[in-house]
Amino acid sequence: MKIDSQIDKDKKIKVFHVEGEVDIHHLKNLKAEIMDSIESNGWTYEINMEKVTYLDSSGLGLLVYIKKEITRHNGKLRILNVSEQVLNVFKVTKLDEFFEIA
Amino acid sequence: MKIDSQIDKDKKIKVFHVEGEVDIHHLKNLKAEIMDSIESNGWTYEINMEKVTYLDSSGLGLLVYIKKEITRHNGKLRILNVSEQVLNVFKVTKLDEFFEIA
Amino acid sequence: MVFSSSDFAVSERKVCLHNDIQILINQMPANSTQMKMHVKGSSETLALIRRVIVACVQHLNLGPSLLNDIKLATTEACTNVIKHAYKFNDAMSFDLEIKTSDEVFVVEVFYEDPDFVPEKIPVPNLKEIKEGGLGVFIIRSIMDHVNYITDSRSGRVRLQMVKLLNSKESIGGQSED
Amino acid sequence: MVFSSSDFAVSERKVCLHNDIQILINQMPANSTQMKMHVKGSSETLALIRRVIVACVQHLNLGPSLLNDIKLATTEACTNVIKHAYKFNDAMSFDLEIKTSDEVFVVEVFYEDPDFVPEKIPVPNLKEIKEGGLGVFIIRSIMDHVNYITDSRSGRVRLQMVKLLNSKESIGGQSED
Ligand SMILES: Nc1ncnc2c1ncn2[C@@H]1O[C@H](COP(=O)(O)OP(=O)(O)O)[C@@H](O)[C@H]1O
Ligand SMILES: Nc1ncnc2c1ncn2[C@@H]1O[C@H](COP(=O)(O)OP(=O)(O)O)[C@@H](O)[C@H]1O
Repeated sequence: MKIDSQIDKDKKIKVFHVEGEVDIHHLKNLKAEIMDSIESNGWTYEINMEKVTYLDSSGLGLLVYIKKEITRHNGKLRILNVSEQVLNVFKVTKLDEFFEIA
Repeated sequence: MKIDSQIDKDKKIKVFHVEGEVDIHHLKNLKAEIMDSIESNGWTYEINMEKVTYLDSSGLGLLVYIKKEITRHNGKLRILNVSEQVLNVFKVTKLDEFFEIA
Repeated sequence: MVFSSSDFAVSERKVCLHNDIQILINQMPANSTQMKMHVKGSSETLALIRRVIVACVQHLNLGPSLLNDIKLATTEACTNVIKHAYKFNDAMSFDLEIKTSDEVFVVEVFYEDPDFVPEKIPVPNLKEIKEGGLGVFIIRSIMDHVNYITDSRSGRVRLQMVKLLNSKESIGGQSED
Repeated sequence: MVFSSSDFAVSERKVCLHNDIQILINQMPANSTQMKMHVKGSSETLALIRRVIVACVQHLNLGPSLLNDIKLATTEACTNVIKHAYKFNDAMSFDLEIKTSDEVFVVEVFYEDPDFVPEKIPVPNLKEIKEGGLGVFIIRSIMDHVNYITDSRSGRVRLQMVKLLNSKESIGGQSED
């Protein structure tokens, strides 16, 4: 698992590009990277999942946690470029309705 | 394992494009395909190994057999585009000196 | 030995099929391919387990949706061993067994958990968004047969997960094969 | 049990190293990763075995030359079981065991061959070009330690093949790691 981020201060958008497999082994790093960057007010966060080749309930749980934290900071979370395979995990758990997946 | 062939009647050249892994499981097919096409006199046979991802002593043994048969029919055998990995198998057994490898 | 077998079926059709599946498994020929892995109870092992599953699935020429289901269910199962049964103590280890035939793909996980009562695994309420509690639900949703067998004497647990391969009418899960 | 151990060393350095290697293997931690495969004695199994080796080697982040050596030696060994010991009777089956640690990659093949006498395996004369007889020579050339253990009582054979991982001075074979 690898994570890179881009920041657009003017538009108040942070984009996280996640790459590789996300299972419980990678959770700590992913969580730290995203949580440490949550701003106090009104930002938009995008997680680009184009290169995520595996995601399971550990990853889903983290996304739920992150979304709740972001909402608490009046922010918005968008999940981008989800592969069919990863989307299936959202669908099985009906979390495709909870997240904004584009 | 897959094998395709091209024939140039004017130049008396047959090219065999072998693809995939060659172990003892694939020997019969490979042997039949090449042996059935050996002409009676003075042809050149090229085996293009560009897409061979695995070769072991079973494959080497077949190549030795084929080369002897081709020589018996006054033909020539050339082995083309051998990957480093496959070349190593020839080298370990010193058969890189027996074959014409280009 | 004292066995207690728990088998939560998500749909009624699954219940009917379970006896047939058990027969399929028992009838696997003695020389069919079996793989046993003995691995460290450490989360870095999960990636290796997925690689081995890819090896088996690709060798059988099965499609991507079957691959994804089997990878996911197996990882969820092993994650639970590491997290709940072993509480991230990687001095512990567990066993995995893969058995395949033309009809079924069977993954079994063998581990220690004297206190585990499969009947107590809560069924999540999907309307209530929580940060956990989805692993076993996912396994049961995407596999055709899921069975926890506990042995109170030894404290060993055997989790059996089965995917049917040839059935056009694959039940549950993401498979379209 | 009556064991006879045969260990043809290609170079003298190998002989010296063999005791050290045996110690390395014996000292592998109990929870290190082990994989056991029980497979049909059929040539189509060879591709699966290579896939599983790829899975293990990639998980350990080992380079391509180590991968190629281990794939090749293991296939040669299993080909001999299928061809010589089982004479292409695919009702027979054999076992494969992979054990890894930071120092060694061990592949063992367990099969039946009551008549097998490892000391009688001919050493090929490379100057004399023949169509066969190179498999065991290749195994011995590319692996760091090769050992056939026969048990005349049970007729079982255990072939142990070891690749050292960390040694800069990798002996024999194609490895440059
Ligand atoms: N292998 C196991 N050993 C012990 N308890 C388990 C095991 N698997 C599941 N459980 C119990 O079932 C609950 C639900 O598991 P699961 O659906 O995977 O979600 P989560 O792991 O996020 O809690 C766990 O919280 C745990 O109490
Ligand atoms: N597993 C085995 N069981 C029985 N005989 C074997 C085995 N491996 C090798 N041999 C014997 O050793 C000889 C050399 O084997 P090898 O070097 O692999 O070449 P080849 O298989 O082409 O003959 C074989 O011809 C066979 O007689």
